[in-house]
Amino acid sequence: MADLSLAKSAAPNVRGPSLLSMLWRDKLAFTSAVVLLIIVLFALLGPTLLGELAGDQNLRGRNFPPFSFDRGWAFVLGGDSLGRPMLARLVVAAHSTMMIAAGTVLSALVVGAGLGLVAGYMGKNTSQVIMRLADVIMSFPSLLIAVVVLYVLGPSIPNMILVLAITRIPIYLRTTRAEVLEVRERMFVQAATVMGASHARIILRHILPVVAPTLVTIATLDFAFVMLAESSLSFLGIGVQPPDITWGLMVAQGRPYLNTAWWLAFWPGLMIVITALSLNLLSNWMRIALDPAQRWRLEARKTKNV
Amino acid sequence: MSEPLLTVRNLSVDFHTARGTVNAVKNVSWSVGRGETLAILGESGSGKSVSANAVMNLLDIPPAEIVSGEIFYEGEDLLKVSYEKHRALNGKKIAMIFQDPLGHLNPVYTVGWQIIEMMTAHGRPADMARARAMELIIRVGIPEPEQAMHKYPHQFSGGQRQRLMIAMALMLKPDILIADEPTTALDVTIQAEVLALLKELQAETGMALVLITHDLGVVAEIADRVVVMNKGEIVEEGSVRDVYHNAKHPYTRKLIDAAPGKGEIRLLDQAAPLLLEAKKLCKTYGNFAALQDVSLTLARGQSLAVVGESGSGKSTLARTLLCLEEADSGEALWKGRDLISMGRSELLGVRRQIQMVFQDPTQSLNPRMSVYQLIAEGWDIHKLMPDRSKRRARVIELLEQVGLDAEHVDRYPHQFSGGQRQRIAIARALALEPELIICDEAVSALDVSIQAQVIALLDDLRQRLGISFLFIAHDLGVVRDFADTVIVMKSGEIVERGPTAQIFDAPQHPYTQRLLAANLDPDPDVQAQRRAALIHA
Amino acid sequence: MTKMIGQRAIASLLSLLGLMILVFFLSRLTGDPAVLFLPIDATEAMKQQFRTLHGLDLPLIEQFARYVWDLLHLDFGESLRKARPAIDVVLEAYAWTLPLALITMGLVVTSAIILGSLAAFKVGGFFDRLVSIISLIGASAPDFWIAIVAIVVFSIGLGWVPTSGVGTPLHWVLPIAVLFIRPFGLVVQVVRGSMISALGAPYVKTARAKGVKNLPLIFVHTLRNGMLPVITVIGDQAAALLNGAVIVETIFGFPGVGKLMIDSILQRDFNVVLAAIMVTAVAIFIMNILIDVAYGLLDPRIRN
Amino acid sequence: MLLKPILIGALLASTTIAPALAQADTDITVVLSEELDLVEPCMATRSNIGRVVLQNISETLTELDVRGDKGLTSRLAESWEDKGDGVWQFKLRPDVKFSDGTAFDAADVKHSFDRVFSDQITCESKRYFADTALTFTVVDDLTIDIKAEPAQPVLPLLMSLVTIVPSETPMEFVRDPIGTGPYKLTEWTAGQQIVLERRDDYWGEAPAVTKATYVFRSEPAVRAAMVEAGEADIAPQITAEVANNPATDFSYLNSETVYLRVDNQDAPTTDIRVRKALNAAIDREAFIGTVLPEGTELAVAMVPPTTLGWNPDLSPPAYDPDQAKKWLEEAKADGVDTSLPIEIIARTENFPNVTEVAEALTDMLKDVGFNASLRMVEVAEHEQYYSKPYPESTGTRLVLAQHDNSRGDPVFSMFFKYASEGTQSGVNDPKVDDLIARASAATGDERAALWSELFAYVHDEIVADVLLFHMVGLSRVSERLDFTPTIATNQQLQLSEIGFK
Repeated sequence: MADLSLAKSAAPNVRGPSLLSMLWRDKLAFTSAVVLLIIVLFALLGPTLLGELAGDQNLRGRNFPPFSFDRGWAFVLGGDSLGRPMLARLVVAAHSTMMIAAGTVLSALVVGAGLGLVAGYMGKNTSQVIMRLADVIMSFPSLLIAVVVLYVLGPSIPNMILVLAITRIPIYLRTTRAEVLEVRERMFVQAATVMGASHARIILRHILPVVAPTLVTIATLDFAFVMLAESSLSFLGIGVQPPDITWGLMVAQGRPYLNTAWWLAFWPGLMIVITALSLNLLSNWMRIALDPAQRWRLEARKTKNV
Repeated sequence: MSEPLLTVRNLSVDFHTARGTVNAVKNVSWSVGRGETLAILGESGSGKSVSANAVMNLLDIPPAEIVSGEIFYEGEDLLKVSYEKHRALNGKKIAMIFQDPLGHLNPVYTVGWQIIEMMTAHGRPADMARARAMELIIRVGIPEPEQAMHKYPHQFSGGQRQRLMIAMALMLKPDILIADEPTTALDVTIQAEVLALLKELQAETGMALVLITHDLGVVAEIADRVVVMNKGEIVEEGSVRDVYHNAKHPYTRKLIDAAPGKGEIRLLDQAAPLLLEAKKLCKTYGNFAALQDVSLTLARGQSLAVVGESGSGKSTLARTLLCLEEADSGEALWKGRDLISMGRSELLGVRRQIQMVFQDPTQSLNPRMSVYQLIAEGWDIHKLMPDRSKRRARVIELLEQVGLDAEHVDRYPHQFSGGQRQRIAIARALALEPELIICDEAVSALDVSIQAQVIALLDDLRQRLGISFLFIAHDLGVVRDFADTVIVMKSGEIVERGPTAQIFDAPQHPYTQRLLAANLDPDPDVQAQRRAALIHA
Repeated sequence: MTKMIGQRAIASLLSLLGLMILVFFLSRLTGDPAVLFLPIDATEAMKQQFRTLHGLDLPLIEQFARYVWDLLHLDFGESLRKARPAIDVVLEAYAWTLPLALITMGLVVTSAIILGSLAAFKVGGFFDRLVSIISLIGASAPDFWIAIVAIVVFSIGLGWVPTSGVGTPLHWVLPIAVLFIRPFGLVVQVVRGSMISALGAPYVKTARAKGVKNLPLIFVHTLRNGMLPVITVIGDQAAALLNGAVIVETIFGFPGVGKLMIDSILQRDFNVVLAAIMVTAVAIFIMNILIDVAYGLLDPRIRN
Repeated sequence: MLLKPILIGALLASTTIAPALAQADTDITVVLSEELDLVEPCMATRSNIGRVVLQNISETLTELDVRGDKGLTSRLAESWEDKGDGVWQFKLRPDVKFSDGTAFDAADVKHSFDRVFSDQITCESKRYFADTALTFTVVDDLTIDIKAEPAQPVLPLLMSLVTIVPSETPMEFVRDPIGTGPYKLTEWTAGQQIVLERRDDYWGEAPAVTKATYVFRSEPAVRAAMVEAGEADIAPQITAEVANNPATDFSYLNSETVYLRVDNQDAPTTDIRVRKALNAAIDREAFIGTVLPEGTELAVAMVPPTTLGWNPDLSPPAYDPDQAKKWLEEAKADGVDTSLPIEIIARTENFPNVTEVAEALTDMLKDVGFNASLRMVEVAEHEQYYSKPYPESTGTRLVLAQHDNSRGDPVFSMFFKYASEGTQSGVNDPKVDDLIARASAATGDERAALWSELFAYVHDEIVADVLLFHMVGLSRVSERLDFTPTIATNQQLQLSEIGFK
């Protein structure tokens, strides 16, 4: 009889280097991961630490230019149109921004993927109904949803998530269904059927894990999309409303000052770009790192160095 | 041997992979002359295709890296010529055909377009190419050649696709044709035809043929010389007959010994109780009759083989017996109870008793589940072994039963070789202590040496545990070694049935006879005799 | 093929009906158009008069029945704000949106395919990284921001193009350029991903063994296969454009359907909203059918 | 395909970038912030329509002089007199022709009013005659008697709000308005532009502008950029942030007044000390030159200073946070629950920087101890809070709103905003009701005095609301034009007032 503990310790060796060390090796992906970590920390701690500072108005000291320490570190990125420190506001806004983006992406993912799994796995009729529903959502203008929800329910963050999530459902639904149609024909799904596995088990244990990487990739791409969509709604006056702040709202509000105080719209815009870029780079890396057939691309560098 | 046309000298190629650098081939040298057929024989992972790919400049660099070596053709080292020059040689002077012609033909273009492109890509006028393509399509025996030009690859059968590939390769009358496992995916009768075609064409054009294969029978049938590869190195080299009869290297010996179809034929135990009985099963898809009045019986502890070529309905039979497909009519009785009309919960109980091992373990094992999860899943489904603490020990026990180690328990399928994966699939089937295991081409994707081991394992399980087997296969050698009874299927019908010895020694139906005749024997002398007999007939 | 289109058309008609019911009732949840049409200090009697004139005082279900009845006579009702047939207003706007969407998508598809394919051919190379980073930055910058900066730079600073409006072909340059960026960023990524896997397919090996040159290898042999997953994404992006490019239309004063839609929603001009959504939906359904046809054209295996 | 002409066009045009529309020196382009849904004369009191239609296409009987101090002047009516008993007689200008060639007479005036009061068409100007019944008697072609019940002392002023259309005009919204004005509509491409061209047979002096093209851009930066790039000549309603060129950018009081409507019947603002505290908590001066443009004036009344009866003795409440806190404490000591939530309701896009203003207001109220919060809403929702019946709430709501009165008389404001029956009123005070009733019925100096008294009472005695600012409009005008925007530019843009340098 072999020793169990030995069997466990042997496993990583065959799997090759750990993900973390592979991440460290790809500097671009590593930087992205660190940036995202910082943004998540901002989102979690920002309002508690800097909430007070970010709301501190000073009308006469508005549009304070950046890169000056005259008014303390908080003003290093300048002050906004009400004289509030940009840096503090950016950090605090990370909270709502991340809430909305993550909330939207997650709920659209769960609902869309759920429906997609059912549509792909179940018979033709169920599938038809769900796909036509997706058509309806796709041709239903998000703006109307936004106005309906905001008018009937009010402009709160959960409602923003609701608005944006509804519009993002079809993409997950379609992708999931397409993948499921392919995956369910695979041999291991038949193998599970032969063993007597229930539909739920086949969907959740066998099909979902195979579809998941694609969904995660779309979700990361969507993250940026949602931040921008939220910003666009703010531009049209039907998005997040003060006193809540998001980067998207800050960009929309800073737009009139493009000539006179560029930093009002520039920094939050830059944050959106950085977040989107980091997510995409990391997800590109993850797609390769988690795919055994592609991993050598990350590996090759190492073997040359050693 | 005449002046060599193509010479590979001391070629070493490394692959950089996630698990470190792999020396794919080490100091490989071979050459081939005009009109000669060289076989490169080896099992999967032996590096037999690497040198051919290097000749064609098809290696992906990176991850591949050519460490050393030379490839001489017409006095030039192909590893040193410019990309453009190498490209101009490909197809024109050296052509290549592949295993799996479905994947290797572009699915979205007509075969006519693809064949013609072989010439237009090298600057020949399109009308000339069209005429030549027609000529070759007729030559390789495609029916209705005019229409065939406008069809897409998926509209042809496997054998036809390989013929089309050959036609394409021969468009510019190349000096050398490299064939990478050209018949592996084909039925035996088709394989024989394709090999015969290759031989004829070689005789007509005088080209050199480099044949990469894992099948000793193919080597015996067609090759003049053979190099045997193992783990990236050439272990044996010589004329086919010489190597077969006087193999020096132990690996070659092992390979030759592992070839199936040479053991004792087993005798049937008539007394065993009946387990499964099918009565007049019928199943049609549209106009296509997949099963017509198929009846069979299987007793406890016995193994029943179903043989037939692709499209004969043998897989549909398995799927119908497993209730994956619903039969149009007929009965399938499991211990006297009809499976087809059975209720859900009763069927769930039967599902535990009948297990299946699929052809390709790469696909039948969920890549995202560990070995432990794969094997234990059945217990979750059937609510067995509620004491989870004992499960692990039982999984290890099963792994050891199929010849794997305890330390494999937390690994994932992609970390195993093909043979090991099939063992995991068998362990998974055994976990539910079934009474019947249906094997759908369970060993046909495996290398011969592994194949022999798996067959031995199954045989052992049958004897020790009294499990019955329904064994679906197209490889007659394997069937001969394992089955008690054989059913031969063609176009959804059973054309012949009987004890194994009867089928092999005195086949009645012409189709059975044809199957047996097309089966290639690893012994070049035996194969030469068969060929002679076929020509006579 | 014809049968497939027929079936899809029927299914789409059902979707259209569902969409209409949904929009009809949802939009009426959002308040009283009389309040918005009339000034804040209008009397209740005036508001009532407005409602009576437009049948807004009837029970909701009766309003709906009337709407459906009119619709069956191809009458989409009159715009509450513009005193014109709603469908005229919408079709006028569509005459602008459609070419804008088509030209933009045409440019997006062509350039994304070329750049994405070339990037995929040498994965991880300089060109690949350059295309990735530029497209990602482009795709994650807020479009109204780009639009205003573009006006400041190209219209005022350099004087190359007019700031806004329509009239000459030059007027189209900035709106198209701004609209182009985001779908381009996305499609280029998808093309790249799809082409990477397509370039690994066995038939590519065959083509290389045939001695096919690199450009035909990428753009003839691989592209048609690699396009299949891309089409879905292109469809999604085109649908978004057909829905109207609200921001770009708003900033550039482009008289498209997006601007019309948001204005009508904000003013509760229900008939225009409904007509606009239905016309858009028809356009999107047609596009979806075209996509399925395109699949069939690209891939002979799914033609039947 | 479609791409080709564009590229060719781009090549051709890249050498000669001219403004989009080739125009004569006396042609101008006006870029407005919102598109016109209608070009309907009876809707001319809606500002976006008025800017194009009023006095350009269609004229009124009387006109209020906003450039000088002539008060009400004649337009289509040459003179008018009060005949007593609520009857006013108007003498019409002779030899006036509509743009379709028909002559203007008293029947046209009657028909124009019939149209306004018709129940087949929703004309906006009807609202000015809400409680007044008018009877029209055509005396002769050029004389008409108008009788108002009850008597309407400002009837001639009201005549400046109703445009005159020919008697053939149908009882529905028209798309080809016919008027007596110096211009006629020659092109209307929905979504793109409206073109007015000068009439040769206009009765008055021929204006300098021969042709005016109106285009629509909602983004202020784009409007300003268009004038800068020479694509447009006048861009009303730009924002302070883009108005950075003193040579072209004009600021002017635009007749809008921003205030916080306070519900005096709702706790805690029932208590006058709480209302005083609200007023004292706000540092009004801090807004000016920051989030609001320079030139913005502090408001002491609902109407701008150019209005009849405006009270020069009133002064804005001083910014005194300590005093505000004190008042709050006093109120609290007397049992007023000052911790009740106070929600400020503001409308997005109401005026430039409304969000900043609302945020700053909220912050200032919080600073002195109010439990204040901000809620930004869309126009339709704002309307629900602004007009009666007000929705229930814990605590109270302060509605940030903007009121426009460029008509010269407070009657258009005071009833709605302060009378106990007024639809947007937060006041229920018999003295206020009485003053409004008396002032509305009075004429001349008495009228002015009564309005003055009302302003003082509302502002100082009952502290009915939080009056904030008289707003400033900013317009960019091309340097080739000789034109100064006025307080009326919000409502109308008379092309005849535009000259060339």
